[in-house]
This record gives sequence, C-alpha cells and structure tokens, in this order.
Amino acid sequence: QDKENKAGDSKKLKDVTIMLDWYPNAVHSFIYAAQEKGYFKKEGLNVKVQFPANPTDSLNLAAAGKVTLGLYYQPDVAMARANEDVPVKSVGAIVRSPLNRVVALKDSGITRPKDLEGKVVGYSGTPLSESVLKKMVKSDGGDPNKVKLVDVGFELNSSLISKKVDAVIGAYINHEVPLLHKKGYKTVDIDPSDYGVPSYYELVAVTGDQTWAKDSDTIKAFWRAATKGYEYTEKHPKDSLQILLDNQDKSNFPLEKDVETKSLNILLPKMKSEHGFGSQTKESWQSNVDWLKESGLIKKKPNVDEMFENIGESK
Amino acid sequence: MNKSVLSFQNVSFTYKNGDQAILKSLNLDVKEGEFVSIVGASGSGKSTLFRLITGLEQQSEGDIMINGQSYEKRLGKVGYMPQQDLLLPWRTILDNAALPLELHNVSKASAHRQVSQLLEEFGLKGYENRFPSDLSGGMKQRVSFLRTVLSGSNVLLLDEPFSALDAITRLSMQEWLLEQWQKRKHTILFITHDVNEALFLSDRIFIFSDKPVSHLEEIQVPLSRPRTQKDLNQQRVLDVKDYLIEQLRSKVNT
Amino acid sequence: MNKSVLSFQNVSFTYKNGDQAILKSLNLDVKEGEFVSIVGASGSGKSTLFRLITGLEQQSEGDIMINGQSYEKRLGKVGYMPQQDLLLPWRTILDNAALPLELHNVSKASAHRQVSQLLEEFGLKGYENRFPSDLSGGMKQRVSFLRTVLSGSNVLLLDEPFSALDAITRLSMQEWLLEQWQKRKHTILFITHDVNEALFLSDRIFIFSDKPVSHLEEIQVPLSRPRTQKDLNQQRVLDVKDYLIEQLRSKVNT
Amino acid sequence: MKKYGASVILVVILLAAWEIGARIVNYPFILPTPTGILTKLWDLRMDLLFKHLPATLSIVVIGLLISVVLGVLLAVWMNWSPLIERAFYPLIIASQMIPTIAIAPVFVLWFGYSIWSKVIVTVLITFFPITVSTFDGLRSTNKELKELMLTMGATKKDIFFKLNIPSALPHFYSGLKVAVTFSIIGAAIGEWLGAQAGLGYFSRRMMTQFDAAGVFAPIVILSALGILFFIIVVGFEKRSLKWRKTE
Amino acid sequence: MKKYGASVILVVILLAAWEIGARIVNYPFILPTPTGILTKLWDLRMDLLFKHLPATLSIVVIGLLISVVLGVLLAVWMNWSPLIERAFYPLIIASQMIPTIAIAPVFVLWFGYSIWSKVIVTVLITFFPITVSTFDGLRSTNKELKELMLTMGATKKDIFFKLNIPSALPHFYSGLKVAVTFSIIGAAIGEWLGAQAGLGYFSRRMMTQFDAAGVFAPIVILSALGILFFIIVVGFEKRSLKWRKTE
Ligand SMILES: Nc1ncnc2c1ncn2[C@@H]1O[C@H](COP(=O)(O)OP(=O)(O)OP(=O)(O)O)[C@@H](O)[C@H]1O
Ligand SMILES: Nc1ncnc2c1ncn2[C@@H]1O[C@H](COP(=O)(O)OP(=O)(O)OP(=O)(O)O)[C@@H](O)[C@H]1O
Ligand SMILES: [Mg+2]
Ligand SMILES: [Mg+2]
Repeated sequence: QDKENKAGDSKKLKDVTIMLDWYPNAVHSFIYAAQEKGYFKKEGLNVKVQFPANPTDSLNLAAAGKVTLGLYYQPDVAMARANEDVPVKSVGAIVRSPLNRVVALKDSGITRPKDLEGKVVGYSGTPLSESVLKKMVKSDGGDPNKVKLVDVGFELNSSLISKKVDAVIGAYINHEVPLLHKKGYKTVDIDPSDYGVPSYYELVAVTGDQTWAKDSDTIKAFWRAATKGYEYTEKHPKDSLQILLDNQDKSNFPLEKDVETKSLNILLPKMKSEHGFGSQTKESWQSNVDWLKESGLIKKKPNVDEMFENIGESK
Repeated sequence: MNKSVLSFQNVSFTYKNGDQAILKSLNLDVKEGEFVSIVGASGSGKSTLFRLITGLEQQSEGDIMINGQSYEKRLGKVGYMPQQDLLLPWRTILDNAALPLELHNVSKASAHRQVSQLLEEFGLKGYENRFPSDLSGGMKQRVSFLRTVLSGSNVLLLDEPFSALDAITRLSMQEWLLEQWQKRKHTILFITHDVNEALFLSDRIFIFSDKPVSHLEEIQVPLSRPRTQKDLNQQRVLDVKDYLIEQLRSKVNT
Repeated sequence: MNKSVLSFQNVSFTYKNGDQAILKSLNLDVKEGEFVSIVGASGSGKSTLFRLITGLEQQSEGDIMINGQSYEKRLGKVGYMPQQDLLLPWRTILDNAALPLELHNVSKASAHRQVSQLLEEFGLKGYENRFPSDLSGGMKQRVSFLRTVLSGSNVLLLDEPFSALDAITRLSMQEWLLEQWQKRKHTILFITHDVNEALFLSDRIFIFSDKPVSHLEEIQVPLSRPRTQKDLNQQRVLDVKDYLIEQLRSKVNT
Repeated sequence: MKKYGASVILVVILLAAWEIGARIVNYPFILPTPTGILTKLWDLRMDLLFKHLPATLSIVVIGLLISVVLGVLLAVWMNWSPLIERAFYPLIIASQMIPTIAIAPVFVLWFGYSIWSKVIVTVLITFFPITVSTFDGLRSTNKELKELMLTMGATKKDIFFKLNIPSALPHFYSGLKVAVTFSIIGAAIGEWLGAQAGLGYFSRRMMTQFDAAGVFAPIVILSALGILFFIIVVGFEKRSLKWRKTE
Repeated sequence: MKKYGASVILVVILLAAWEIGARIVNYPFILPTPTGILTKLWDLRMDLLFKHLPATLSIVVIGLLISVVLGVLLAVWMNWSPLIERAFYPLIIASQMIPTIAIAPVFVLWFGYSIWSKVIVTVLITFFPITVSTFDGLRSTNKELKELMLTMGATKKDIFFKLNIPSALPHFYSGLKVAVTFSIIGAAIGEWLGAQAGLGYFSRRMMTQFDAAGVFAPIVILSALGILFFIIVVGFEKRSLKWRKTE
C-alpha cells in the first residue's frame, strides 16, 4: 500500500509531504500517476500524501512548514496572504477555473441564488465561500443578509441530504454533484461565475515562504515530476484512474469508478494550459485581488508578486 | 414504682441474616419511673434489645408491651438516644432539638417555643443558633438528650450515651442526667460498659449473659437517692461492683 | 528507683502561634523504672509535655534531660504511643510493629525475627500477616504498644492509650500493661483522664493545674505491687481518688 | 490575597515568557503574544460579548438545567428503588468509561445545526457527574440517623426531605462544580461540530483565517465564563452549606 | 453476576428498543441499528483493529505515561516545597475550570498531523486529574502518623517512602481512573482535529460517507478500550491496595 515508503533507496531521497485539499479523487490522479510511474523518485523525491482533517489545514500546515506543499484555492491564498500575512505562496495552478457550485436538492424549489433568501446554506467555513454566496445573491437581486450560513466542515453532502441545510456552497461539479446523482438525488447546481463572480484557479499548490526559501529546488523538482504525471494522465486517463483507484483510501473514502471517470473528463480540460502545466499569470492573481478588495474581503492592497512563483512556465 | 411501662413476654429474636438467635423467650418488666442499666459483653445483644423496643426490629415471637399496650408498629412510641450524639450537622441546635416535635407536626413556632423553654435548663442557652460542630462533646450529648426528652415519650432508651466523653466530663454528665431524670420522672433504660456508671445511676442493673439471652440476671443497687460519687465507696456497693466486673470479664476476651 | 531517666529543669514553652505560655520554668524528675501518670483538665498541656519530651517541640528555656543527657535533637530518643492506635493501615501487623526497627536500619529479616519473638507475649500470635483493620481495638493498642516497646528506648510515653476502648476491655488492658511493665522494667509516663486508671497503674500521679504550668502537684499512690482492681476499694485509695476528682472537676466545665 | 501571591507571580512570569518567546519566534499566525490576544479581545469585544457569548451561554445554561433536572430525578429514582438502582447505576458508571463525546458528530445529523445538537453534547457530558454525585450523596445518608428518625416516628417523606436531601447536598454541589466546567467544554466542542455563533465556533473559525490571536481571544472568555460559573456554584454552596466548617 | 442482572436486562431492552426504533425510522445513514453496527464492526475489523486501534492506542499510552510522570513529579515537588505549592496549586485548580481542550486545534498548527498534536491534547486533559489527586493524596498524609514516625527517629526520606507514598497511592489511583477515561476522549477529540488514522478519526470520516454504522463502529471499540483500561487500573489498584477493605 505504502509504495512511497519502500525501504532501502528512500534513504537518499528527499522527503516531501503534500497535503491534498480533500480525499484523493480524480483531480489528484496526476500525483498518484507520478508516484506510481516513479517520476518523483527519478527526481530524488520521496513523496508522502496526506489528507486534511479540517478544510483549511492544507494551507495552515503549509504556512507553518508542517507540510511541504498543500492544495488550496486561489482566492483563499490571496486573502490569507493579504489579511493575516500568512507566509504562503502558490507554486502552481492545477485546476484553472472554478468547480465550485451552489448545490440544492431539486425538490427544495431552489433554482437561483435569490431563492436562498431565508434558507440555510452549509459551507466549509471559509470566508471566501461567504463572499461568493453573498455576491451571487446580490447580483441576482436578493438580500444576502437574509441567507443563513452554517459551517458544516466537510459534511457538505451529508448535511444536504439529511436536510439539515437547504443548500451548500463549495460542492464540486465533478465530485459531490455526481455522487449525489448516483445516490439518486436530483440536484440544482448554480455556477458562481454566472452571478458576477470572476473566474479563478480552483486548485493551486501552495508552499510556505520559508519552505520556498529553503527548498525551492525540491519544489521545482516536484513540479517537474508532477507535470510528467499530468501528461501521463492526459494521455492515459483510464490507466491513471486505475492507479488512483488502487491508491484510494478505501475504508475512509471509497471512490466510485463511474463518478471518477466523469470527474476526470470534466477536469482534464480545466487543467490544460498552453503555457505549461501549473503556469500562472499575474493577471489572474491581480483580477482576483481586485475582486476581493472590491467585495471587502481584503482590507489592504497586497503585493501580488509575493503570492505566487510561476515555476510551471519556467520549465 | 407501680405501673409497668415496658414489658417483654417470651420475646424471641434472630436477625434475618444472622445465624444465631439473640433473644430467646425473654421476659422483663420495667416499672414507671425506674432507672435501669443494662450491662453485658460486647455483642451480647444490648443494642438489639433497644432496636426491638423502638420497633426498628420486630420480634419473631412473644409480645412487647409499652405502657401496657402492644403495638403493631412501635416506631415513635419511645425516646431513643444513640451512642454517638447523631445530631443533624446542617441544623442549628434549636432545630435539632425541635426535630421530634416537627415530626409530630407541631408548628415550627410552637416547637421553637417549647425548645427554648428548656435550653437554659440543659445548659445550652446562647447556643440555639449554633451548629453542632461548634459544640463540645458534652454539650452535643445534652442536645441529643434534650431531643430525646422532646420525643414526648415517658420511656427513654439511652445506648451508651457517654462512652465518647472523657472521664471527668462523663462524671458531670452522669450527675446532670440524674438531676434531669429526678425532675422529669421518665423511665430510663441505660446501656453502659462502665460499671461505676451503672451503679451510680440505676435502681436496677440487668446483666446480659451469653447468647441467646433467655434470662437476665438482675441486681438491685443498694443505694438510696440522692446519690453522690462518694456513695460508690460504700462497701456494699464495692461488693456489687466487684461482682459485676467479675461477671463481665468472664465473657470478654480482648 | 535510683537514677533519674527524665528531668525537666526550669523548662518554659509557648506554642509559636499560641498566645499563652503552656509551661513556665517547670521542674520534674522521673526515676528509672517508675510508672508516673499525668492527669489534668483538657487543654492544660499534658500532650504538650510529651511533645517536648519526644522532641517534636523545642522548649524556649530550660533543659530537658533524658537518661541524664541533654540532646540538641531529641527525636528518636524515647518511645511514644499516641492516643489513637495510629497503625499504618497498609502494613501488616508484623510490619507495623517492625517499623521502629526498620527506621533504625535493622535488616528486615532480623526485625521480623525480633517482632515474631514478642508476638505471642502480646497476644498477637497468628495475626502477623493481618492488616490493622482486621483487629479489635484492644489488639490494635497492643500492636501499638509493641511498636513503642520496640523503639528500644527505656522511657515510654503513653498518651491516653486506652481512652477509645470500652470499660471492660480497658480493665484487661490495664492489667496487661502492668504485667508488661513489671517484666520489662521500662519507665512509663502515662496520660489519662480516668482517675481509677491512674490509681491502679501508677507509683506517682502528677496533676496538671492551671496554665501556664509551673508546678506539678504530685501524689504518691498508697498501694504496693502487685495490685488488683479490688485494691482500689481500700479507704486510703478512695480518699486519694476523691481528692483527685475534686481537683480535676474544679477545672472542668463541660 | 497573600495566599495567592506566589501564584500571581508565577502567572506573570509565564505570561512574560510567552510574550517574549512569541516575539522571538515571530510567527503570529501560529503563536500569538498575550498582548496580541488582549488587543484582539478588545477589538472583537462587541462581537464576542454580544453575539458569541450569548450563543454559548444559552447552550451551557440550557444544557446544565436539563442535566440537573434529569440527573437529580434519576438519582432520586435510583435511591427510591433498589431495582432501578441495580439496573441503572452500573450502566451510568460504565458509560463514564465510554467516550460518549465521540458520538457528538452524530447529534449534528440528528438535530441539525440548531442549538439542540450542542445542548445534547453538553447534557451528555454533564449528566453523569451530576447523577452519580447526587446519588452517592443520597446513598451517603447516615443509616443511624435514618433509624433515629424512624424511632421518632418519621415517615418516608420526612426522611427524604429532612435527611436525604440535606445529606446529598454537599455531594450534589461537588458534582455540579465538575459539571459546570464540563459544560463549557461540552459547549465548545459542540460548537466545533457545526454552529453559526458561539465562542467555540468563533475560535475555530479564526483558525481558518490564520488568526491565532483570534483563536485564543474567545478561549479567554470561555475560561472567564468557566471560572465565573464555578464561583457562582461555590457561592450557592457556601450559602446553603453554612454549617460546614471550611477546612 | 446476579448483581448486574438488572443492568444486563436494561441494556438488552435499550438495544432492542434502538434496533426496533431504527428499523421503523429507517434512516440508516442517520440512525444505524445495533446489528448494523455489529455487522460493520465485523466488516471493518481488520482496518479497525490493525490500523486505527494501534494509532489511537499509542496516543493514549504515550499521553498517559507523560501525564503520570509529569503529574507525579509536580505533585511531589509541590508537596516538598510550600513555595511551589503556593505558586502552582491554585493555577492547576483554576486551569481545571478552563476549557483547555478548546485550544487543541492550535496544537495541530504546532505539531502538524504527527502523533504529538494528539498526545498533547491527551496530556492536557489527563495531567490535571493525576497531579491534583496525587498531590491531595500526599497532602492527606496523617499528621499524627508523621509525628509518630519522627519520634521514632525517621528521616525525611523515611517519611516520604514509608508514609507519604503509601498514603497517596489510593488517591493516585482515583486520579488515574479518571485520567484513563479522559485519555480516550482526549485521543478521540485530538484525532478529529488532525489525523490520518485512529478510531476517532475514522468515526468522523464515516460521517462524510453517510455511513452511520461506520460512525458508531469505532466508538464501540473506543468504549471497549476505555472499559479495558479502567479494569486494568482497577486490577493494579486492588493488587497494591490489598489492605483496603472492599466497601
Ligand atoms: N443488622 C444486623 N444483622 C445481623 N446481625 C446483627 C445486626 N446487628 C447486630 N448483629 C449481631 O447481633 C449481635 C448483638 O449485637 P448488638 O449490637 O445488640 O450487641 P451489643 O450488646 O450492643 O454490643 P456492643 O456492646 O458492642 O454495642 C452481635 O453478634 C452482632 O454481630
Ligand atoms: N500546635 C499547637 N499550636 C498552638 N497551640 C496548641 C497547639 N497544640 C496545642 N495547643 C494548645 O496548647 C494547649 C495545651 O494543649 P495540649 O494538647 O497539650 O492539652 P492536653 O492537656 O493534652 O489536653 P487533652 O486532655 O484535651 O488532650 C491547649 O490550649 C491547646 O489549644
Ligand atoms: Mg451496642
Ligand atoms: Mg492531649
């Protein structure tokens, strides 16, 4: 099971921990592919994958230097950096556009953000989700203050189907939604970008400033291997899905093959970039910062250049 | 000394979980106004006798008559004062003494009045609102005795009331008890291990011999009243005392 | 009765947090092999005297000599037996009795041997591996006394050792104690509230009068040895007893 | 006051060491300074005191009330019937060895994000100390005192009100003191699992904002709340147990 | 056995009511049946027993060991020096009124997902009962016994080993019994906050899977663990306190 821990040669290898944004699923195929195909090892890395217990742990622990890399969301990275001087920076954009949806069950009668007035919406406690939702309701002509938000941690689906909340924000079009469908629930999915929220990188890899200063070579090496993993995934989606399924955390988080297949289909185009896997643009960061500033999520004007290292392109 | 206030007629008793009978068709008779002491080896059944009289235990055979009457349920018919003072620590002296009145549904005001009248006599004036923990051993025993008196019964059972007091305090309490008894004309049954105490206080002394008790040896104390401690130095008293000690020691193995 | 084993020379003492002096230039002298009882009102300072002798407290003035010697640190020089039995509940009888030997670094085996030899004499045979909670009050006091004897000192201080026992058990313990004393030739200081006890046991009786104690009234017990309880009925003893009771009662208010 | 002098000095030393240490480490989003926490406390005082404190307080108070009522009733019932005692008491004791709190997440499923899921968590961890101590108190009733009252002709009711209840009171208060501090913990943990307000919720939320001072600030208030509740209980205890000599 | 007959019957009744109720409600993802939980337990036995149980167990054991060592040392130190006592004791008592557990999330930041963040949580909630009870035990040493031993010429060391320690032992065990049950709770809560294995972690993870039986199954094991630890401590206690009459 622990292929990454093969004894013997792992001695000379450099240890790298990466904390996923969530449980392993299709979006992480490239990491498992790189692992399985030995790309990491070729770069001299011993990569260990961790899953977070709390939604914000991958950013927190990356900032604290407790993990080498964490997967997180672009606007949240910008906010953490700008508001609390959390020393993290993005080193690669993995999913280049939003997957995030507001999801409600069909029979709830909710069809658009305005319908959320007077309803309870569950989210994972990130301030960004709050703002996104408010923005959506507002641009749909509703009163954001009439929406009740509840922090449900990771329990997005369970709180939705147990009817503890009327809708959730933060559910992914490639994961929660197909899962709900598979369980026989009909859903309404509302795309934030349809209601005034600008596009952003759904998933970026972050590292702590100190880690970057100390180990930028390691991170670059990681990225080279990850890129190969991505390329492999792109070429052999079936195989890499199989690798993922073999690596899944079955007892904790069993994956449904058809759901993940669908998911990967949605994901692959969103991960592709002509400037190289993971490349980032200053414009993307700047437009996000501007939007965040405008919606009051950022108080002071941050230095955008500090927020990312465009190592994907420099390849 | 005329009417019988307490009599046992062929009373037998065994504890439910005990293997040996404690009393076996025992007869005894106590007259009105008597002071009777009960001595006997430890475990011979003295306290058990009291538990039967109070009604905490029921005899398996025979009849127990209090003031000439046999009751189905004897609880509440006699005054009982246990070895330790057993005051309720959360009640003031006043409320402790008033407890039996309260239990007989006497109004609080009237109960307090009755108690207050007696406090001075019992040397407790000024302590009515103190808690038991503020009192010396002797005072606690006086509260306990006051409470027993206020039970309103003419028969008082005192189970080693003074055994926890030091020797000198004990002497004063004995004298004080006699005074109270002479004034109030109660009938008192008094358990003690102290032969001097029994002699000084009683009209008669019952000796509890081996189990099961079927017969009580009875000794008439050869002293008139009022008495002083010095009277115990009379030769006939000393003789009785030696006899008693002899009786008791034969049953004891420390 | 020749050598002095304990003497106080102008000893004064006040508790650090106490306002009143307890002893004020007190002199006393106890000879080898004597049995001295100390009586006195509660709080008069009897136990304090023992605390001074053992070394638990230090006199503020004067000299305390044990076996003719004055020590800087008196702890461990005399045997002390407190009122309660104070056995260590987690030690068997054997280990309890062996404690003073252990503290003097006697090997365990040798300590156990010494204790075992004495157990029969102390009526404790067969109980060596029992815990104190299995024993009766009288037996516990015998263990406690055995432990005191094993302290190895020739001076034993007993502070109301029998006050928690019932009257009959107490009589047997007194006789037993005398027996032990006569056999072992210890010097014993014995605090008691019980005048009969003091008279039965002692050669001399010290009376603690009002505080601060600067002079001890001393009474020679007019009895030879061996004694029996009956000897206390002699008129001269009865006279001494009445005098003692008079002395003590004048100081007590219950 | 002199009694606590050494403690106060120790606290000051510890705080100073923390302040200096945190400044040297200089990772404010992981290790805040005490002064940083105080500043944060002051900045957030309106939100903390008027929004989150009331939320937590109502959980604690409702939870405690339910525990006291249920706990005392069950204790009385067990004291009254030996059968009930034999059936329930071993279970209650055993359940204390069970990490009941671990099923707390399930309550969220059952009761949603309403106050009740948190109240249930609070009841769950405060119910047992109250029940057990009250019952032990009732059971501690001196048997001789009971017999003495019987010889005075006391009824069952007399015994219960004049003897059992006063005997149980000191134990009840011990249990309540434990329960009060547990209740704060229960409320905080309950709030972690899903809430919209409350000090525990707020503290955990500040984690997601990388605001360590903000994590600690509500905990300072929670602690003050714990100490305040404790003092209130001790006050009641002192009043109703005047007869107890302070050791 | 007869002693617990009524309890066993009650447990059976409760389980039966649960089973029937859950079947009627028929919301297995919110309310599992006991048989469902047992089935799940059996299905997951390998994972639970050989992956998650060892993870939790090592947290509990390491945490308890640290608490016992530190707690006893601090208690002895406080007993030895009145100054230390005056400085620490009030703090320790006060800290029990503080929901220290509420700062647990911060440990994840400090120690990451390593075992230490969970061990610290466990130590945090088990340290105080052990320290306080051990110290109270040391302090409970009978003063007369101490004086008696002094009159026999005992040294400080004699007093400590032959009197203080045996006197403190029953109190130490009481504290340990509390600590043992707390340690399980501490480990479970610690695992909620950041872990990759462990029974508490697993239980919470199952929430995400709408698998209520999976939520309860590890809790059954946690409970068994709590009871087992308690029994072990009672066993040790009985052995070393043979002299105590069972009441
Ligand atoms: N509730 C009980 N159940 C069974 N046996 C009992 C009970 N109470 C007392 N006994 C037994 O009955 C016998 C008499 O006990 P009792 O208390 O009457 O003796 P006593 O003469 O008062 O002794 P003491 O002088 O020690 O007070 C003893 O052997 C005792 O063990
Ligand atoms: N440690 C102490 N500190 C201050 N005062 C004390 C201390 N111990 C005893 N006293 C006081 O010293 C006086 C003598 O006490 P002591 O114990 O010697 O009396 P006692 O004669 O043994 O009395 P009893 O017969 O009640 O045992 C009392 O007034 C008591 O209050
Ligand atoms: Mg008796
Ligand atoms: Mg004394």
